[in-house]
Amino acid sequence: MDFNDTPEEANFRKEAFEWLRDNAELKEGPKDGWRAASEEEGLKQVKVWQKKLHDGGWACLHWPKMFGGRESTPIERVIWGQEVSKFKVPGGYLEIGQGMAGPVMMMYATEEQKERYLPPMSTGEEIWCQLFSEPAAGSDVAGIKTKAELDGDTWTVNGQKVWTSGAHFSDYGILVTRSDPSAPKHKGLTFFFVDMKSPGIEVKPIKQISGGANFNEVYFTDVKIPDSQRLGAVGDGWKVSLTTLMNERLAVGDASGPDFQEAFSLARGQDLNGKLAIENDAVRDKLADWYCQQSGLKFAKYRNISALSRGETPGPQSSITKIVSANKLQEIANFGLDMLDSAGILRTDEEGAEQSMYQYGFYGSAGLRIAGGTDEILKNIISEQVLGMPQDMRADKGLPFNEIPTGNK
Amino acid sequence: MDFNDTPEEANFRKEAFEWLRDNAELKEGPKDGWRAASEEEGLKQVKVWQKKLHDGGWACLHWPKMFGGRESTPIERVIWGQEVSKFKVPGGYLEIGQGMAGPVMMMYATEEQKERYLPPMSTGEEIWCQLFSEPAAGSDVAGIKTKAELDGDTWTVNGQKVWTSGAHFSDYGILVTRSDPSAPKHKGLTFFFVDMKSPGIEVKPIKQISGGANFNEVYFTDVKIPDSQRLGAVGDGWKVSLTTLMNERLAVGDASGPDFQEAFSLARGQDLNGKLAIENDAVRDKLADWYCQQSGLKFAKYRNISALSRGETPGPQSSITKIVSANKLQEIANFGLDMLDSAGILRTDEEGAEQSMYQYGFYGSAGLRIAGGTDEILKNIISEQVLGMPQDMRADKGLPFNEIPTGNK
Amino acid sequence: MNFEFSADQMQLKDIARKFLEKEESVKRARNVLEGEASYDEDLWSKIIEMGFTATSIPEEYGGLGLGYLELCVIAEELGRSLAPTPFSSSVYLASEAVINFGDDSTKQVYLPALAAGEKIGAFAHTESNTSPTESNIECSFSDGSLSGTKIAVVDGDIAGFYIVTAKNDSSVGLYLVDASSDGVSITAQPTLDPSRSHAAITFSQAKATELKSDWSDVLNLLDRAAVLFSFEQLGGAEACMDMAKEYAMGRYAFGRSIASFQAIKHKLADMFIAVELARSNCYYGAWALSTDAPELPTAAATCRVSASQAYHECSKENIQTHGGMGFTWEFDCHLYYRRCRQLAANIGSQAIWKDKLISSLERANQI
Amino acid sequence: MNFEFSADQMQLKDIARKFLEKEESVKRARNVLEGEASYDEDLWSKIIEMGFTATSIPEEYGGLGLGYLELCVIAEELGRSLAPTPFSSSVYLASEAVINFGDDSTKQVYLPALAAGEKIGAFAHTESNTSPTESNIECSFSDGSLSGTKIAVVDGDIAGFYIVTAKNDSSVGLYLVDASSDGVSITAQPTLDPSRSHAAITFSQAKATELKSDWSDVLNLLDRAAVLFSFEQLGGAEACMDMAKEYAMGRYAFGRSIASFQAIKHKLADMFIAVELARSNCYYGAWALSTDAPELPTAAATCRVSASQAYHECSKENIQTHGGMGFTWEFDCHLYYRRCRQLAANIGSQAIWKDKLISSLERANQI
Repeated sequence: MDFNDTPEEANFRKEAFEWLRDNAELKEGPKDGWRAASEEEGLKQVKVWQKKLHDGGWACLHWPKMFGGRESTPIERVIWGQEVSKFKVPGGYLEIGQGMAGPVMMMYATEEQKERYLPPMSTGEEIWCQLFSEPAAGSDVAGIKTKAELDGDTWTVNGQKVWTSGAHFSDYGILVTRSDPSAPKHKGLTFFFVDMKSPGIEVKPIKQISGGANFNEVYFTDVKIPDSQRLGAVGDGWKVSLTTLMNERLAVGDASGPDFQEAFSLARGQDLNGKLAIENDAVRDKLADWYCQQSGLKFAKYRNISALSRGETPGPQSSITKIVSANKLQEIANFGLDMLDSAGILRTDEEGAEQSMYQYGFYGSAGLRIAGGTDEILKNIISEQVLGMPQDMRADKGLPFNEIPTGNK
Repeated sequence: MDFNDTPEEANFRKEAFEWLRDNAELKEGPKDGWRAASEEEGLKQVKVWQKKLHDGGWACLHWPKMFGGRESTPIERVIWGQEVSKFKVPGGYLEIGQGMAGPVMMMYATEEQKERYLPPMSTGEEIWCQLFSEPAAGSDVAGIKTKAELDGDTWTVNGQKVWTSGAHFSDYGILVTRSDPSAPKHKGLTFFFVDMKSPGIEVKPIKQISGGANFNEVYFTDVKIPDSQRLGAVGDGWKVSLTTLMNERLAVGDASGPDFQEAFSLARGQDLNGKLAIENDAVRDKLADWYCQQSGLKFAKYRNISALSRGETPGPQSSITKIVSANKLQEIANFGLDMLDSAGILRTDEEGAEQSMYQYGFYGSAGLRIAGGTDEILKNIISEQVLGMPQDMRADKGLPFNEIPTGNK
Repeated sequence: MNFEFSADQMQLKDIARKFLEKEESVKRARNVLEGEASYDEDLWSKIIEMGFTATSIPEEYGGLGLGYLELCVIAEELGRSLAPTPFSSSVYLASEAVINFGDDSTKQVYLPALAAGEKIGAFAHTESNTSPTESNIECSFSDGSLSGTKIAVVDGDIAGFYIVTAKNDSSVGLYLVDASSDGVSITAQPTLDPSRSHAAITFSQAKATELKSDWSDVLNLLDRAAVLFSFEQLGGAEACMDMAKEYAMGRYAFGRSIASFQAIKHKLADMFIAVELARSNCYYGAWALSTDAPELPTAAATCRVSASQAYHECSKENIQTHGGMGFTWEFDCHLYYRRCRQLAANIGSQAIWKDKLISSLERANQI
Repeated sequence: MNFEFSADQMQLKDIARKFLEKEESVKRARNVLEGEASYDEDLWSKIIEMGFTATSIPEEYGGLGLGYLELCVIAEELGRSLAPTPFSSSVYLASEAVINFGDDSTKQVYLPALAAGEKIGAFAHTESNTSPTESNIECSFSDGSLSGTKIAVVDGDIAGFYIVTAKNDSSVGLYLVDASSDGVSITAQPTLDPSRSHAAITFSQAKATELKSDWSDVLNLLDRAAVLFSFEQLGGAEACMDMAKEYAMGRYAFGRSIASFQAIKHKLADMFIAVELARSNCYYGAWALSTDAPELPTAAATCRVSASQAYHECSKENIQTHGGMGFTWEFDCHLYYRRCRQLAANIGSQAIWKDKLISSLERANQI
């Protein structure tokens, strides 16, 4: 039991570090990192960096070389992630395309389509989004209503998607639709990719409780999609979707925001009821809980990396990580605000101010407990897929989709 | 808003107190109370006391006078309970008969039966038990299998009951059976009363995790019951049972065992990590939670008593009380044992020793979270019956009882 | 035993509820949150017309002379409807300070104006990122004038006068300073809940009136206010529970109402339990406040802790029950999530009130 | 990255598990609980035959000289199967004390006998209803003999010798006293978990051997033992989770397996999360113990707290999942519920370990 690389892993790590050292700037401290002044600016910088990665052979590590990837092993991806986190490099914007759309295209697109679309995805020249969730298809992901009708070899799509990250700057999107409302829920779906500049597509930002807008609603009005852009057979859309759904739940992962370290350091400098907060046993008690949770998640991750390193399939760490870290974040955020007593309510946009970090966590945790699978859905998944417990009773089982009760919301 | 009696209530309280003062001994302190040396001894003393109550006109307050009761209002019962708790008087043994069997008999027995059975129930001369739960009918109370078959005007009963309090010292019992296994679950039940000395009835104590045995298994082997002892129509047993089921859930009520007061007083005398436990903020934090829960339950009860006093129907306080107090007891018990550090494991039968109180709570709370409706069943009840939320899907809906899946346990 | 509000009080509650519903108070809270105004002046003037600000001010000073139970039921409805007005600052804190600690001439000047809504008062207490105590308060009073800075003063930018905690030679007490006095400078402070305004106030030798009070009176003022704030929190908590239930009943997934899933049902049952415990404790607080019972410190801390917990639980689980929609700006869930924090911060954090509760029980040496 | 037990270690774990299943260790725990014996001598002798007691004792003293990782996997299986033997006292505490603080002649005498199971050792530390500290320990050593009383000494009535904490002139350290010495009197003490024996030991001028140690060594011994106890707790927690799941799968109510109800599914998911966090933290402890890492105090407290929480959660919710049957003597649920408390008490309560954890992080001034 050790934390050391195998010789192969050590070589890979060295190679990655050296390339990064020659092409990027090391972070100066744990709080240092890349930030863009605006979304446009960030997008520009990400594209430049991605091109550099691609030219250096470090783009899309898990992709085949023929499409611009490196054919790395899972453990190499982990090592790359560890090394890259030491540097101030641009990030974001491309993950959904490269992580979800890319694999689906590789599996279901024609050779010509792969040659056309995958290389610009790997270089960052073209950006992709994922058009899955709908107002009535959240936890119940297969409850998709967006209608696709075939006439000749052209499909006409009408409906609405929600929670689409990056729809407003994406060039293409992968899309699930309902092509047969009279078939059972999981049977009548059909999967496409679509040009986001197609006539009839309208993108509207969704304002979140924090006031930010990281997601969009996407409206489809008589959008035409050639049948050649269908991925998988007609009616097989659910099967195609499954390729990406688990990836999405994995992707949400760990919470960003204040964690044990921040709460600990706050408590060491903060007065509470006449003494330092760290001397308050109730604070120590909570800190100990959070440390144990954080430590448990960290070492669960190490166990998973070890499994990858041995070529084994990793465990259900990501569901656990999301449940535990989202709830921990909500507790820590409230703790931090409470520590500041009546002043905890004050908003400050000062860089690094205590309040703003905890206030960010206050909003973010509420979203994180929902995004990419609610606490409740993830506990269903753990109990069913990990522990092998039976599904709940299904009211929609075997019913034609258009006869499934839908209520009023 | 006040805690005062109305003039009528004050009169009743005075009358009750004066009778009690003339017939019983006041408690000397909060920990003083009646205790019997053995079950036999206790039973004997309870019968003597019940006779005295009856002769004084204080037996079965809520019963009609013709059967030995007083026809008191609900608020008078509450006041009586408050006054009686100030005295060292025997208790137990009779509640199930007087609280559950009596009301069923009043509603469903013949006039002759009422005259025969109710008066000795009110005087304590005859004791009754309730034969409902079965190994496969716990949370699912209607899942009763004990079979009753009619031949001429005699029923033959075979099967097993569990968790029957007092079966071993009871003279009679009320009994639910399945008379038609081919009818849907709630339709094929028939209700009886039965002489506990009937041939074919065997009572075996159930040893609990605490080592005590307050409940029994009761086996029925070809037990004959005359049709005249049927209560309600054949197949109407569920309806008859409902008369008593809510009473049972009410009866379990508040937890006995250490509460805030005990934990608070422990903390004020106990050293923890180099200072008094009460000076430990984590201890204070937990104590505050328990105080708020205890106080909330106490004042919810006062609100309910006020509703009774105004002649209104009280709220769902009993379900809340049981969930909150059972879980609080489990926390406080573990807290108390933890406070004693490694010595918390030591068992002592010394009267009033800290350990024995917390150890009793350690076992008792585990049972209390289950008895008379688990936490989970009570939360179903709150959400359905109080908040009006829909039932979960029912796999047994409309099925003949003998076709309902039963698994292996 | 009559541990319940009277029929008249319940009727007042019903009137307050219907009035605030009709006035679309929640929508007004959203407007203040999204707009530039510090509060809803129109709603405030209607609340004044209803007589709510005059409720507990004695008749001799132009009030209605009703008891605190009446104020409790109004507070619950203001909390339920997120009313974006300076009611709590002006009524629970400023009016109470003047009623309890002002001399007759101060009462003559301020109480009729408070009752009639002509003046808004605010409570200026916090000075830093930690709970104010008798020993850490830096604002000071001498020779009739007050100096120092207070932050996070709720309604500080709209108040006509402040009740300020400050030290003089010997102890910390309460002072009254007019906002229009020389030496008072006011800076609005943005917060997590922009439906309620906050400000930093700097006093430089500002003329101040001494209220007859010491630190124990400051604590008493906070205890009294805590009961009323608890009713606001209770109303907010119950509103969240009701919203969550209503949404769950109508939202279908997997072919059935999500209200039929145990995960949601038990979540709602937990909210209901929290609300019922909080309500019962709030009644205890109301009884103690209205009878000036010696149990007030215990009762106030109990209902404050209990109601804060219930609101916290209900406001966050309301978002969770709504799923993705609960996380949108468009839905009202976040208005309650924010207000829950605002009310939790307003008169000091949970850690402080829990400690106060146990301290009061230690003093009482009994329960 | 190889943060996992090796194939050999996993094989040893599998051997231990199968051995304890075959020997019906849980049933033996029930027999000890219900009977008169202090432990299961037959199982103990078989455990010795398996070489488990010799695992981490150096070869030069008759042990197998394996590492602590091997001992961790054995501990997990002993915990899972409730093995009613003095393994933890003799191996995690007594053997470790002699290995780390004994001089060569003490090692020569005791280690071969411990490895061969000829001697059982126990740790005598607690003196009262509060956690032993450097300043409250009253047992004292002078001129080669030890006096004072220890209580709740696990396996105290069956041990051949004791590792005793006592003060001399300057500090508190560890001493070794033979149970057969003059001046040693032993009284068995009944406990919540009679499947493990406990005793009070009074020393009256009993001959004692000084181990080269001070208070920091006592803490180090407890930290080392904490890792091994955590693995026992982990095994117990996982056993409870497995029992609960198995029972729920087979138990039907309302026409369906209760394992299909969300209330039960989410309860099991919560248990699984607690067990996974505890397991990952236990591995951290195992790594720190086996590499003698400076992080040991942090790692030990982390896994101790985490494993205690997981066992507490799983043992109580296992009873709850079983419903009425879980509350019967006949089912095994209570054996785990009791053992959970016994292990939680054994080397000090949760409050103490949480405080140790934060203290160690304060000292490290980093995480």
